[in-house]
Amino acid sequence: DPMRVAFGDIATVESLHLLAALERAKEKGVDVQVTFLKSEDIAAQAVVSGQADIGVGGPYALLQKVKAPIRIFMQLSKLQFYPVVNSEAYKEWKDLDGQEIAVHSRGSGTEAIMKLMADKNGIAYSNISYVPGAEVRTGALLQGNVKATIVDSSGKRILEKEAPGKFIFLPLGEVSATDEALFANTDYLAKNQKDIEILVESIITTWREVAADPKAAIALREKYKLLPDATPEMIADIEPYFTEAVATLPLNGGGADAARDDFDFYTISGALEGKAEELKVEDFWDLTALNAVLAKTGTK
Amino acid sequence: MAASPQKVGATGGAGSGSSSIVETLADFARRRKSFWVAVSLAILFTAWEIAGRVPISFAFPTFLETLSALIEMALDGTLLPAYFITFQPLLLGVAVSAVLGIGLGIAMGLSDKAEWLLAPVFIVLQAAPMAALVPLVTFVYGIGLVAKTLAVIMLALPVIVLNSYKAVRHVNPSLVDMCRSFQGTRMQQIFKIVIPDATPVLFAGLRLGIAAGFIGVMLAELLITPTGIGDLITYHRSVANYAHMYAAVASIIAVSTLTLAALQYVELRFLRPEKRRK
Amino acid sequence: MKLFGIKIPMMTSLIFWALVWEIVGRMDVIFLIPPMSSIIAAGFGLVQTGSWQNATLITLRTFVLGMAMAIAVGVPLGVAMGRFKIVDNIFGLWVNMFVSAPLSALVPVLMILFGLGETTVFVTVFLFAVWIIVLDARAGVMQVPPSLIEMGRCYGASRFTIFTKIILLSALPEILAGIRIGLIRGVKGVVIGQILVSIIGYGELFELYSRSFDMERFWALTIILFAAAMVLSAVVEHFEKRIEYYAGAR
Amino acid sequence: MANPIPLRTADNATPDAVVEVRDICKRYGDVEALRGINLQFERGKLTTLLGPSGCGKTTLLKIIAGLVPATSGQVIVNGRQVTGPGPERAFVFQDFALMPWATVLRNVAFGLELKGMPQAERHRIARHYINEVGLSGFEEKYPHELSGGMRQRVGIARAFSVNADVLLLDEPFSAVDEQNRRKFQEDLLRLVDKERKTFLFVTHSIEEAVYVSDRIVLLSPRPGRVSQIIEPAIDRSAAPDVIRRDKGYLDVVEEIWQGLRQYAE
Amino acid sequence: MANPIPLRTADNATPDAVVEVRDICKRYGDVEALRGINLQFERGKLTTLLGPSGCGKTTLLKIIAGLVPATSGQVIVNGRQVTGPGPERAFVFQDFALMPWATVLRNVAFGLELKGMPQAERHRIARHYINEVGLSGFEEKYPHELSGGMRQRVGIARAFSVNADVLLLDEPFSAVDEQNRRKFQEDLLRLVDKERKTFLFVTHSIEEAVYVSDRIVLLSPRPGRVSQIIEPAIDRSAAPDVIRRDKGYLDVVEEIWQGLRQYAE
Ligand SMILES: Nc1ncnc2c1ncn2[C@@H]1O[C@H](COP(=O)(O)OP(=O)(O)OP(=O)(O)O)[C@@H](O)[C@H]1O
Ligand SMILES: Nc1ncnc2c1ncn2[C@@H]1O[C@H](COP(=O)(O)OP(=O)(O)OP(=O)(O)O)[C@@H](O)[C@H]1O
Ligand SMILES: [Mg+2]
Ligand SMILES: [Mg+2]
Repeated sequence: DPMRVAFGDIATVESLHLLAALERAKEKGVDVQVTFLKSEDIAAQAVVSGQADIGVGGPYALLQKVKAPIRIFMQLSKLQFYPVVNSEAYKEWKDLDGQEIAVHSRGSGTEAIMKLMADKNGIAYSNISYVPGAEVRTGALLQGNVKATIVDSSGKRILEKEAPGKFIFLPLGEVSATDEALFANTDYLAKNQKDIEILVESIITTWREVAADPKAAIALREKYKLLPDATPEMIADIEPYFTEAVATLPLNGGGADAARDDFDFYTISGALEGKAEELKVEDFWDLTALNAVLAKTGTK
Repeated sequence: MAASPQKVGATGGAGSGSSSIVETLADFARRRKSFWVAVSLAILFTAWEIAGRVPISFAFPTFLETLSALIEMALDGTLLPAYFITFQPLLLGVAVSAVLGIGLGIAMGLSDKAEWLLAPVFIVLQAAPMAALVPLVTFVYGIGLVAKTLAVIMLALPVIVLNSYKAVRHVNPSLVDMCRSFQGTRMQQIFKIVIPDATPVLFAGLRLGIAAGFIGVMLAELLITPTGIGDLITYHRSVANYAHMYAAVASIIAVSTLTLAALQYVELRFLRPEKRRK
Repeated sequence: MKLFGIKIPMMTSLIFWALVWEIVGRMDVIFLIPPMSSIIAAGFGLVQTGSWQNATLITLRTFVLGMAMAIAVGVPLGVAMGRFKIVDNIFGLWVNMFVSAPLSALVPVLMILFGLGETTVFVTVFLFAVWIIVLDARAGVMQVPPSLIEMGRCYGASRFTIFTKIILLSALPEILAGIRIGLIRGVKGVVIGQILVSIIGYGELFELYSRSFDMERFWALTIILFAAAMVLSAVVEHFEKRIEYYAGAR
Repeated sequence: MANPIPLRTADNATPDAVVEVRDICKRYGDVEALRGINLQFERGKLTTLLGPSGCGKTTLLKIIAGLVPATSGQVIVNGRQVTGPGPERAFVFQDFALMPWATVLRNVAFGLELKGMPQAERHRIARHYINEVGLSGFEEKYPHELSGGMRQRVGIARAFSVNADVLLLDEPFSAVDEQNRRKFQEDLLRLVDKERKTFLFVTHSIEEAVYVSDRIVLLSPRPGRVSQIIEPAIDRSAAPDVIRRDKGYLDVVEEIWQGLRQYAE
Repeated sequence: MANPIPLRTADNATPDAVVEVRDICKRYGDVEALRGINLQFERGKLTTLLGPSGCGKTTLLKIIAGLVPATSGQVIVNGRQVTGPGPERAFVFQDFALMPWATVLRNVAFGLELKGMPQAERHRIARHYINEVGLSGFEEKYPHELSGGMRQRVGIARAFSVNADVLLLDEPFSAVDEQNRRKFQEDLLRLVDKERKTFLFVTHSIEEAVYVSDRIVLLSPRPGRVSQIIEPAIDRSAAPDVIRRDKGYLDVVEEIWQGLRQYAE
């Protein structure tokens, strides 16, 4: 049986390293089959309903509620987002009191960050609108349709390039939480342990490679003929993107520490119910494969 | 099309006195369309319930779960505000499309130049998969009401324009000749003959436009930003409340069907005297 | 329209609009509207890329399968509804409901039932196209002049002969009209399916180009798709006209 | 009123009756269309049914054709009771009932095609009757390329080609324009004479009825009953214009008009 | 052929001509519909245009009405050249041209409504003519509630109510069934007599033409030309059934039939 992986997004530069890791897993004999879906929750739904084996995303809310036994088995990236405001309208966090902001989607990490910061700064938003896609929010900022939102690193770079000085990036304290992770049905994890381990190992080695040298991503693209129709602009974007993304790449696949950070973060954001201390790692994570691989590759 | 399963039950029960229930039902089936509506609804719901219980998938709730989710959403006050939000761009968009579309359609019907200039554009737009263009709206009009209204207009306007245009082109020519032969002015011709004669078709076009508008508003709420019913669908999906998600989907389909059926009733009842009685 | 006594075909106004587009594009009013000439240039580049050819293949495959299924199911169902009151009673509600229901809301549900990727898109195409085919086939069968059927009976035709030699042939123009509208709806379905659920084929390309603000390619792709929809319906319409010709003024 | 003696015979049992209608009643749900119809139709004669709109003329013709079942009563054709359509009866439809997708030749041969006759033979027969009704040269045309009158000729040729004994014609000329209709009536008389078949004819035109019929059955308004039977007894060997100014002819027309006038609005 | 003298007058310049048609030609693209028509229509008379289908009868009537422009030639009504529809001419349409959304009363008053006459007055006039055509009691009904014959009466009442000098009737009875048509013809004669207007009438029925007309213009097939003008000169004071068996009447019918027969298929 092929290993069916469901992405909650289309293939872009940002998923280049994951695509490369999947190619590596293929080389090692795992028949990986990738589907790109409209959004993360469709990917999660696909895993829940058994249409896909492995999902990509951060489905904490779903994990807590769904009847199906789904577990995260490795972290792919940590949240790295930049709250940003149009300098003509706002200058700092306090200015956002009683104002409207835009985030990715209900219960998403972006919403969590914005809520967390509102708490820290003692302000409240008048309304939160949901605009999926950091690119869309970036575009909306540039068009002036949105005055305050939160964007990703490539969005940040576009903003700095297109309109230097027009946007102010608001300070963010230490936030450590999962942005994207891999998850699967426990049943599937148990039955396909070997394949999962190959996958986890491929990802960890690739991550470490890219972290050591962001240029490696370019070489990987060429080696595996990924994103064949990428435009020159996209290709030019690879190196700067990964240079910045290195900070968010977990080199040890997250694990229990990441899980606990997530509990803290997502209980505050409201995606998870209950107290962070009372949540159990084993209700959300399956560490078997990750631990086996780390035993082999060592931790960094 | 007043689907009333309760009524069927009541009649079936009442008939059990003298004649047999079967006979009463058979008689009812012959006379009332609503009987068949009830039967086919019952078949679907049973099949759904069974499929949900099997279950086909964890993400596939049973009919009863969905129903209770629907009732829950209706009672806890999430459904009504959601519809309130969804209906804003829908009604706005349909209103704009109606005014603009009927105006343009009539202009195209009356003037060859307007026809030449505009008809091909709307023919292309109606045949084209507009869904692809909906995300573009965001770039220009952002994510608010304007963008969604525009999405509704994109889908509803071509339908309304083309139907109004056809309505005017198909106005009974001998009525127009009649008006001319009594020296009616061009304005009298348009307002006393062309528009009244086209009204039933204009209204039918409006109904189709509203159907397209429903599609448009759902696309907008699923593609631009999740609000209203679209938000209920995406949110409940993201937190795995599949019963609620199904309830939202089913309710929007039911609401649109009932709206369209009501409009059709109005159309037949008030606009087509010649079809009303027979 | 007539200009200087010469009849100008209606569709020529599209050329006029393309020119307007070109001018607006050159004035650089908004990045969404690049000049038509660069869109066309991008279109020629686009069709040579592997990803476009792949996407076209996938899109065509799901579209053709979905349409084939819609026709294979829609025509017999419509004919049965036209012939048998009981079938009409049972399916009438659903057909009338789905022909104008916002099926786009249903698409997220379809995935659960039909899986990821092409199957769901295939089902979406099917669902978008089938109802109108059913309705038109039904109308076609109901419109068969009763005297033609009585004529068949008079000359001793069996029910089967009447069905094949009279009813089906007589309903052919309506059936074809239904298929034509079904095709157009199917194109919409394939796009909606690809955009709303699985980002494959053209859906993926649309998403990619709009995210990277590659408007030339985006519009080139849109025009290719629009043109495909128009050409498809023109082909069926041509066929329809031939049938109408034989069927004469009914 | 001297020459033609309108016979008021409600029950004229002739031995040579090809079609016998016995006590036919017909109800459509709550509507009583026909009540107690008793009639005989003789071989080689043309009988016309005449009556106000909705009196059941079409219904009676269709009951005889076996297309519509009677509520009570029997129809006997050639001594056998009718239970459905049969090869000894052929119907000519008001709206022609031609298949728009088939050529004149195939339309005319359709009755034979249904019988399973080989193509060559049925085309030979069809061509014969196409020629008979004056349409030779139009074999490969489609119905929409013909005028109303020509289309009805195709319908008649089709009815002839199956060689039925009884031809049932329901307002065959009503969709034909007035001037061609006159010509058609003359052609019909020629065909009746030549083919020696039994014709049952429905029309609304009194002149037409009197001009073409051996016998006219007047029906009363719904529920249709036989109100009068008239035998014009006109000398058909005379030229058409002589017939049309024959006193007997005019008397019969006038008599029928006076009888029907009460039913007009 | 003694009594009625059919006058063959291609150019009978009468001083009292209300309508004069001079050298009218009409082409529709490649189709030549009318060629060189010269006619005069006298006040208070009913003239019928008769001819094979497609010969341009409707076209000629619409040119006179000013609804269709002639390719060449002139139409003069009451001494003034026609350039479009005018208040002295009213048209009665074959398909009635009633507004389905308006009551009988509003339909009849529509011509006056367009002129801007106040409601009370136009309703008074409309009621008068509704009564005249025998429809009183139906004022508040809608067209779909009426029979074909009644609908055509509404059309005629509407034409009368604008008090035009010339009434142009294009096959007004063709959608009315045969028996009611006869009755209608008698009513029309009564109205012609009473209203003293000029009627131009198109029909396909020879009997109808001869029965109602003072003068019959026979047109040849396309391109339509005047082939013959016949004045039946029938004594209209006689009872309808007497007229219908009048020798003169029958002779004219026969003569016209012989003239048109060549054009029938
Ligand atoms: N299938 C039917 N169902 C119900 N009623 C019917 C049906 N067919 C005919 N009728 C009714 O039966 C009566 C006789 O109809 P039929 O068509 O035989 O009259 P007709 O004499 O042929 O009339 P016409 O001169 O208008 O053709 C009419 O009142 C008609 O409404
Ligand atoms: N609008 C038009 N465009 C092109 N040709 C036309 C038009 N109207 C009429 N014709 C043609 O002009 C000729 C005369 O038409 P017209 O309708 O005047 O004939 P008619 O004598 O009234 O026929 P009928 O007896 O069938 O009513 C016909 O050959 C017809 O095809
Ligand atoms: Mg009949
Ligand atoms: Mg005409």
